[in-house]
Amino acid sequence: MITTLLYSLTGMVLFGMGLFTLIVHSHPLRKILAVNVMATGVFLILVATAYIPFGKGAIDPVPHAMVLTGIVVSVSVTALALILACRLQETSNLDLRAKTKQSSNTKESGT
Amino acid sequence: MIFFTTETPAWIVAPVVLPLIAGLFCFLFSHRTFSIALIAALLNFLAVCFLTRQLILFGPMHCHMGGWQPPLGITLRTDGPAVLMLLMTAVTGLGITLYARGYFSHRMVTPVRSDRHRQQQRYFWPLWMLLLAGLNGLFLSNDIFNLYVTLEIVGISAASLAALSGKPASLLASFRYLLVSLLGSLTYLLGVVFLYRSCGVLDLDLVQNLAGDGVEVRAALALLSVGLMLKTALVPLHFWLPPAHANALAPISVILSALVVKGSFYLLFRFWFEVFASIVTSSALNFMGTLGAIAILWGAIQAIRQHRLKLMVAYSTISQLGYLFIAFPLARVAGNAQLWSIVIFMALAHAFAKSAMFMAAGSVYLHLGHDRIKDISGVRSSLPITVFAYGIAGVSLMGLPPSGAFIAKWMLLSSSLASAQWWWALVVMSGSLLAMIYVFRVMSRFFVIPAGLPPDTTEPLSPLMEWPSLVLALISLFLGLLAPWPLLILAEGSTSLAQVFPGGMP
Amino acid sequence: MKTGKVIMGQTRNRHKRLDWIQRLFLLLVLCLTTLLGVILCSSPETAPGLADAVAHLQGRSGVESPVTAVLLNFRGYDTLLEVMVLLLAVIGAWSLTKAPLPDQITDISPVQLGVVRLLVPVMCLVAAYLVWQGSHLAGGAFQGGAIIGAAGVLLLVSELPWLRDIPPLPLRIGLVLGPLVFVGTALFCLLWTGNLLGYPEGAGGWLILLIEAACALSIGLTLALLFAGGRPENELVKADKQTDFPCNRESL
Amino acid sequence: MNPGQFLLTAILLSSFIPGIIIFSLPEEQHRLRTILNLCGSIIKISLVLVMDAAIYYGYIFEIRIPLIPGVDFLLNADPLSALFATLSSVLWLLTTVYAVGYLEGSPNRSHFFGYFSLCVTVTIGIALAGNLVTFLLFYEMLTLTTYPLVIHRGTEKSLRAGRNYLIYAFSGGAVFLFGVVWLQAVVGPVDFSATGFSPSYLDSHGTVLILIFALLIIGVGVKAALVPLHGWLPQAMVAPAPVSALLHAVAVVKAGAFGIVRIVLDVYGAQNLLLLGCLPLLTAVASITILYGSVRALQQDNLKRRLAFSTISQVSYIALGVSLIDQPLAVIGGLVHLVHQGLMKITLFFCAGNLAETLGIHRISEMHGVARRMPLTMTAFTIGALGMIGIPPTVGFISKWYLGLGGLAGGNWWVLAILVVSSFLNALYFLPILSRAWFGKQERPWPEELYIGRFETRLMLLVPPLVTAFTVMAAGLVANAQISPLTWVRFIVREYGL
Amino acid sequence: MIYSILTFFDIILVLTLLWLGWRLLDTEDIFKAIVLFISFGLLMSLAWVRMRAPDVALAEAALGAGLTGPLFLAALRRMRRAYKGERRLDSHENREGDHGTDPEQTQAT
Repeated sequence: MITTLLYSLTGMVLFGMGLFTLIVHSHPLRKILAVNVMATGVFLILVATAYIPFGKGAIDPVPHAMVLTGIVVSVSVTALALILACRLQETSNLDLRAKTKQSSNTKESGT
Repeated sequence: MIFFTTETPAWIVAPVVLPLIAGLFCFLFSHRTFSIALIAALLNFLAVCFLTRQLILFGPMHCHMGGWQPPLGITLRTDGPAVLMLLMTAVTGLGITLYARGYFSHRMVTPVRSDRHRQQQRYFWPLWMLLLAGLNGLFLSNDIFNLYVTLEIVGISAASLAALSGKPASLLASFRYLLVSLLGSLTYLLGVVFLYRSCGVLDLDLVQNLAGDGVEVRAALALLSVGLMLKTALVPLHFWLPPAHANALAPISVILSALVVKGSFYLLFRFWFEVFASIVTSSALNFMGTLGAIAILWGAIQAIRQHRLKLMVAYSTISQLGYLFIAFPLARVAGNAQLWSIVIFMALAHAFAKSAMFMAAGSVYLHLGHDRIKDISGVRSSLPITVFAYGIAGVSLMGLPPSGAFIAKWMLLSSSLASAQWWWALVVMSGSLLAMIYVFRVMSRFFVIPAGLPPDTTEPLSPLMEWPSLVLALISLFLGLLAPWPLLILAEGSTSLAQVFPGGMP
Repeated sequence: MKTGKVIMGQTRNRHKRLDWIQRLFLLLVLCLTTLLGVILCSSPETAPGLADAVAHLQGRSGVESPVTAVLLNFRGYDTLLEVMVLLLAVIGAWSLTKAPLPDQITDISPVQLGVVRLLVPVMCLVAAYLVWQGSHLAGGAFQGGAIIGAAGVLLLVSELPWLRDIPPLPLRIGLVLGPLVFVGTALFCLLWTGNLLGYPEGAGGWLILLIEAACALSIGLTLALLFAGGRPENELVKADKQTDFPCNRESL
Repeated sequence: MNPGQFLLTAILLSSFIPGIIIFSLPEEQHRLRTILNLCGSIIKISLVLVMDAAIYYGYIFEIRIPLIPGVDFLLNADPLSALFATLSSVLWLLTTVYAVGYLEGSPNRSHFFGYFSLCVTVTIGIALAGNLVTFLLFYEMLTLTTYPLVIHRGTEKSLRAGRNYLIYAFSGGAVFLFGVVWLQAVVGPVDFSATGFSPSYLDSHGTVLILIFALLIIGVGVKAALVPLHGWLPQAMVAPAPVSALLHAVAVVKAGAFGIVRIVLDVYGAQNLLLLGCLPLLTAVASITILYGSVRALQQDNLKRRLAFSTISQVSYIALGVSLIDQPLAVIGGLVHLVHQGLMKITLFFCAGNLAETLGIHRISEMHGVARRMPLTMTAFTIGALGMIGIPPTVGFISKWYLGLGGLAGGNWWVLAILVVSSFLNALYFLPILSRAWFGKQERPWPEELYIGRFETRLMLLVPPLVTAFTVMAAGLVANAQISPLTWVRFIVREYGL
Repeated sequence: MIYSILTFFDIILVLTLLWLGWRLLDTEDIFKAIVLFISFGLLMSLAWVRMRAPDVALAEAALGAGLTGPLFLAALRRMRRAYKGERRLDSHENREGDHGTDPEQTQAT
């Protein structure tokens, strides 16, 4: 009981910390890190919910399966977001180059 | 060996599995991807038609994946709203597939950057097919965690698609989109966790039965809603939408604006008025309605202020999504059936009209090489069908009769007047007028006869780029006259809304 | 340039001082977290969950490990979609960019090379064992796939050009193999028993193992390719020599 | 589908299908386009005449398609529909002929004629609408189909006019929609009927019903150019002359006026309105519009602007007539003016268009002695103008006569006063034009002599105004004949049992 | 007794997790943050074991720490390289751009 609560609250705090960082920090890697921490927080609550001390019965495997799914999803998204961030960094200077080259032919880039 | 009959519920999986396989093959093979996608889109359409027929003949269907009953297994089910959303996706999807073909082959003709264009075309098809599978799965799934996975599929493929143009602006928008989508999913997942804590089940029917009105369930609903609102871009959380939608390639803008936002909205609506209907309070409904009202006005005003056509259309999406939420506070008066019809009509009409409009905007962009509203004069004579489609789509967005949006607005107005909440009616009317301004601000530029001769530089657009938008616009316009059919499907599906499942353990 | 600034600029703003809107947001997040925490504490009694249901049906699943039973049998549909998420990440990554080439070809010490040569087969063995073990203990396709992926990463880090040596089609086949086997099995079951992923009586264990083996391979490949950071050089063979931005060709 | 439903559908399709085909025709297919247009309008007129006869003998036409509960798409032809439909279809034929001549050699003609045909389809739809929802549907469509015509020239000025037109029309449409929904929320679904809705709602919802009446009248009043809502009409005169004819005589303004008639007679019904007592409001607005329009017309030098203000004034006779609903004679005067005003105004606009197209004359100050150069056109113009003033034997006199009689019969002497003042003002702004044209001496060369040929202008421009001018005279001379607008209006009023 | 020892262990573990989480989100140096993230992931897998979720623990160790960490590091390296390219460009052609800010305060490694 206490253990469940303890870990659940930890998960909650991790979620909050991640959320704050996600919005306040502007570095893309930091944002992605924050999302990962948030996800870990959510998973922690979920697994803690299923936790039963030894000898008190079988553990519910469904949350574990859900967390496994969640981890895989989060890794995939993280990888994609990282590549996107790299690409963004790479194009920003290329775009600058292109712009300075043909400054007459600029198009309005969106907000 | 099992023999399938028309009554077999297992047909339900077709709209998910078909595009899924198509997506895999589109990725695997580098040639004939369009043919694979087109066949999949056609088969998907046929499958959805079949499901519709099945629904009308035999009522709602439940299909247990792997034969495992809830609470353990995952259930897919069809009911009226789900089938209508599937139909919307299938029809729009067919149009998008054709349009994208025209779009990419037109771009391939141009010699500059053909490398990049080939790359875009190469990866568009698998991403789009998987997105389609995810969306169909989302509309069909009856399992709250499975919905999370489908949301992720939709989110990731949508973000990848949004980045496909490779321009820095679209990369930035897409990065933001991906993060927002992730944030939304995580918030949603936290809601699922809260729900699982208090109910211990994942099947929506069981959740509906087991969820009391405890504070934990309320918190879960709040979290689920916030997550989905983020993905739906309801107004304070809308910031990511316009750049992502406007900077994407044209067929992708269509997908994002017409379909993707509808998925999360559909879920949100289902949660509020089906699964958790018993714990939703009036003040919460009013709150959502207020947000919707702000969205209508704010989005429309922003749309009027834009200088670029695609941005304008994107802001118009924000405004139009507001209409979906303004229906919430009328739930108490209008009743569930009426509410579903309002929302479904609005969603359908918007999907068709917005896809037509984005297609038209994309064609104009491709034709002129830009989409600055002040310089688009003279397009009327070179792209008559596109301009026509744009106009009809605009009419539909304004909610003029006989469009589907008109039916929705009619029901909105009559229920708000019947319940003496006339302020919602006022917002709806002013939203229509603002929509008129932004639609015709562009429309009138189309009609300007340019002073000099237009530079006749570009290739003529392929008919695949013009006709799908016109057909979709016409569907959206005449949806109002076809209203009895959606209503029939909705009525068939409504039994599932009341259907009670035996709860507890098997 | 707006984008550059957004990415790399402003990184230190927050460290200096929180401006008022950030403070407001801090307050908001604090309130939210506290509220949700209080809700968690106020209802410590969690619902029984599905443990009994799983235990009840475990025997019919064909595997002994309950988690594997849930993942690949009871809720196999979730996992099917999840495998698609992984594949989507790869497609998304490939659509964005080519894999960057290494900075410069450095000489790898023979010791390192030897270690890698030794380690990689061992890791593959471990992965196979994990997949095999998944049916009754902790482990399974994801864990095994992760190990394979780690092996791939190791090879990439050692700058062994294995990625370039695989022709594009087999590479794609490798990526799609897991999902395809999964869907194929699901459809086979659909035809056989009338249920998507409804394994025929008694065949569950073998089919699950088949799916897991194929998926582990694909997942490993997927993860390694995600690490590589884009599509391989020889994907999209017909590509022109001229790139969009000639100034920075190597990073495209 | 019974023959009646078939006939209604055919009437709508007879202009819709040519319109769609014309859209897809290449720009150069002049001949085919003209043939399509003419065939369509001739077929339409024949079908409408068949329908008129059937209505006269009591045949009931109805197409009802339920959309959602409480909202039906309903087409229903009654004598009033027949009046408007006949007017529109006949004038459409003439306007088409005129437009073919007028637009010779100008760009984007396939669009123009496409929208033109759609516009008439929609107008007929308005005539045939059997309930407020259907009316609203076609009413909004009318705005949409006329907008491209208004901005057809594509100049900044026409864009501005078009924008104003849209804002006015759609705001009106929004108010109208609001009123319709509200009315339905109060009294349930209302189909047009001779008695209006059940009077049982009057006690409980009296005030609300008055408010709704105001909303509905404002909604249609925008198109009917009732006074505070008339701003778009004078601006819209930048459109080509056939479009002006369409706006002023065939479709738009007429649709507004027709809407007022429908709301008064068929939605609320005479009895309900008399009980509610809100008609004096309409009477007052109509009277103000009549006088205001005439006064403003006096100040205009631009010929089409003067005609536009004249329209504002004249159309309100219709509203004035039906607002005196307890006097059958006044109602007859109002209703028959629906036709008469259309005939006269279309003549005037045709002539104004001829002047502009042939000699480049846009201003009244340029018209000195123009009658000597274009005697036939000016004859037609004169007949139209005299009709507007109300000189017997033109049709204008008939309308005013009945209106005046109705006013007197109800003891409303001020109606007569308004008529007299208005006629005086009409004379004041028309007679100088006539005297200048006929008796003035040409002082300077014509601004821009665009056409020199055998006739005074192109034949296709000349025939339509002559035909309409002839009708203006003829319908006035034989007003009491078996077949005349007046007879038909009497038939209508008899049907309403007033 | 065992109960209290376990609880003590729990509290230590939780506090460490929170501290690591806080440090990794707050530390100025991205590289350090990533290293912290990897150790955070490893510690998490300890927590999963404690929660009797060995499958999750394995997955976390392999995926969460073992693969995500290197992914971040690779991305950081790539971004820095791109950024340097940008700097180079800046100094060559365009000095008025406002790119001059360093990505991180401290250049680790």
